[in-house]
Amino acid sequence: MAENKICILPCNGLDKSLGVIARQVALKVIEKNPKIELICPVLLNTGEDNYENLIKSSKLILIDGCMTRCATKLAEKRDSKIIMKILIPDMSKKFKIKPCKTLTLDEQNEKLVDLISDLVVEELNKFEEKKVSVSREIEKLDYFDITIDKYYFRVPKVGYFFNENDCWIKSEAKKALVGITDYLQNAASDILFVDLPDIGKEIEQFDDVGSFESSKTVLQLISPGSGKIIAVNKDLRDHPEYVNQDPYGKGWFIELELKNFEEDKELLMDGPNYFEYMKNKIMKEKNHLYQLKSEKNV
Amino acid sequence: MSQNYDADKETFMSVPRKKIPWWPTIDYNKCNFCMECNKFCPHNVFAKTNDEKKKLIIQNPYNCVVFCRACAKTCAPDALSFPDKREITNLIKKLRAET
Amino acid sequence: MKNKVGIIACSGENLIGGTLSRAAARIVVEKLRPNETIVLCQPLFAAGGLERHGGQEERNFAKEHPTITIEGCEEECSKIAVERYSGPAAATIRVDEIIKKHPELKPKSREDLGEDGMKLAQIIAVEIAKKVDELFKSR
Amino acid sequence: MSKKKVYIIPCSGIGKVFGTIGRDSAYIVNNELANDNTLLECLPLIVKGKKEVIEALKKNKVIVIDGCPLMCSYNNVMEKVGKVDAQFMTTDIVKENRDLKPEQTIIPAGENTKILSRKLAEQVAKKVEELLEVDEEA
Repeated sequence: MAENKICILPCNGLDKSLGVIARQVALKVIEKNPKIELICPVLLNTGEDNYENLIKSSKLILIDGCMTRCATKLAEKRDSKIIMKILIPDMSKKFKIKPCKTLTLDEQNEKLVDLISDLVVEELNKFEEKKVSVSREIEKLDYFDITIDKYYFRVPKVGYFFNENDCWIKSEAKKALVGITDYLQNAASDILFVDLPDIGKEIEQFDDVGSFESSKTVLQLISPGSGKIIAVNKDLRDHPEYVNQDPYGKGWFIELELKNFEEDKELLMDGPNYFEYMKNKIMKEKNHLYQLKSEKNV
Repeated sequence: MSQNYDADKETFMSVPRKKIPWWPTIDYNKCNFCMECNKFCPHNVFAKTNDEKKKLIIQNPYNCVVFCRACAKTCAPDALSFPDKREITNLIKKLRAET
Repeated sequence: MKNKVGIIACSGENLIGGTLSRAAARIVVEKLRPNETIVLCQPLFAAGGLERHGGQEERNFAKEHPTITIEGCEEECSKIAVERYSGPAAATIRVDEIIKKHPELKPKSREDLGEDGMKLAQIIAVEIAKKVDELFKSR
Repeated sequence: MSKKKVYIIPCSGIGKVFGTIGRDSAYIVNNELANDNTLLECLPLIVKGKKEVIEALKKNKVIVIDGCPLMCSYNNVMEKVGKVDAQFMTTDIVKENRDLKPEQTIIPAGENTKILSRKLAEQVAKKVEELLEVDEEA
C-alpha cells in the first residue's frame, strides 16, 4: 500500500470558470509536487487502459468544479481509493474569492488557484505523516443495512469487530481505531459534546474510554480492545456531529496501541454477527416501545 | 422494562444474563435520593420506594447493561459502585468456555 | 411488521395554520396514533441527496408508505413536496378550512396558540387520526 | 427607496426540540427585538418555489436558523435564492449553555427551551442590526 502512487483527477469543465479553476489547480499541484501524477478526465472517460489501471492502483485527489461533481463520478464508478476531495465553490467561499465571469482567469482567480493548490499540497503532507488513520477514514466501506420506519442502520461487513455495548474496533497491525456503531449514534440522537480520554492512558478491554452527550442522554464508549491510547479524535470537539454522520469513519473516538487483540477478539463479534445482534435489539426495543405506547393510550 | 420482558432468556456474550452479577450497588451512607440515576437509566434498573431509609432501590438488576456505568456519572455524591470489571470479564470467559 | 403512515405538516413559520399543522401533527404522533404514524419533515425532502441522514430517508419512506399532508393554507406546500419527490399523498388535510368551520375558536398567535388554538389543534389531530384509520382499513 | 429588511427563515424541523428553538427565537426577534426590521417567511413555501417570496428574499437580507447539521434552511435557501447573509445553528446555543438542557417536549416547549430560544434570539437580533448597518454604509 505504501508504494501506491498519488494521482490527481480534475473535472476539466471548460464551460465555466469553476471548471477552469479546477483544471488550473490540478496543474499547479503537480508543479508544486512532481511526485503526483495527473489523470486526464477526458481520456479516462474514453476507457484508455493506462489510466484505468493507474486509477485502480493509486490514491486519488479529486478536484470538482461544480456540484455536478464529474470527477467524483468518474472516480466512484471505478471503485478507486479517494484520499481527498476538493470542491471549488467551497474553496471560493473559504478564501472569499468569487469565481470570475470570464473563462480566462483574472488575477484574483489566479490567486485562488494558488491558494487552493497550496492547501492540497499541505493536506497531502499531513496525510503522508499520519497515513494510517487518514486512509482508514476515507476507505470505502461495504455495509449491511436495514431500514426501520424512516431510520437507517448500517454495519460494515468486514474489518470491524464489535462488543455488545455497540462499540467497534478496527485494527491494522498493532494499532486500532475505536468508535461507536450506527445503532448507538441513532439511539443518542444529535450528539453535542464528546468527552475524550487522555492520551497515554493504559486501558483494559471493556473500560469506558469516553462519553458523549446529546440533549437526550449521556452515553459511554466501552472499548472492545485493550492497550494504550495513542491518539484521540480532536476533531470531535468542534464537530461532534461527525459521530452521527459517519460513525465508522470520521466519527472515530480513540486510537489504541493494541496489547492483546487476539485475546480481546474472543469476546467480540464480527460484522455479520453484530448485524444480527443489532437487528434483534432494535426489534425488541420497537416491540417494547409499541407496548408502552399502547398501554399509555388505552 | 415492561411486564413481558423475560430476563431468563436474556444473554450477554452468549452467557445467560442471570449468571453475570453486574449492576450498581447503592451506598446508602452517601446517597441523597436525588433520583438522577433513576431518571437517567433507560432500562429501569432502579425504583423508588416508600421506605424512608431506602427511597431508592435496585429493582431490576438484570436489566443493567453489562459494563455500562453511565448512571454513576450522574451521581453527584458518588454513591454508586460497580463490580470489578476484570473479574466479570474473566467470569464471562470461563462461562463461555464451559458451554 | 406493522406498516406506518407518514405525517407531513407544512409547519409554515409565517402563518397560524403552520403552527396549528405542527401542533396537530405532534398530537397525532405522540398521543393519538403513536404506533401507526411517523412524522416527516417537509424541507428535509428537498434537502435529499446529502450523504447520510439527508432527505433521502424521508423520500424513501414516503415512497414506500402512505402519507398524509397537513396544509396550513392554499399553497399546499407539503403535498407538492411529497408529489415531487415520492409520489402522490394518500390524503391531504387543510387546516385553514377546519379553522373556518370553528369560528368560535380563536387561536392567539403564531407563536402561542393559546387555549382555543390548542383545542383547534386537537380537532385537527382527530381529523388526521381518522384518515390514518381509514388508510389502515383500506389496505 | 425603501430600506432593506432582514428575512428570518428558521428550519421547520418538527421531530426534535432544536427545530422548536429556531422557530421560537425567530418569533421573538420578529415580535419583540427587531420588530421593524425583520420579516418572517415560510421555509416550505421557499422549498416549493413560490416566485414572489424568492424575489423578495433576493432583494433583502436573509438570516437562516438551522436546527441540525443537515441545514435544511441554509441548503434550501441557497438553492432557491442563491444567497444567505447569515446562518445560526440552534445546536450552538445548546452547546454554549451546557447547564441548560432543553426539555425533549416539543409542544409546549419546556422552560429551558424557552430560555435558550431567547438567548439565540438576542444573537440573531444583533446580527440583524449588523447586516443593516453594513448595508447603509454600502
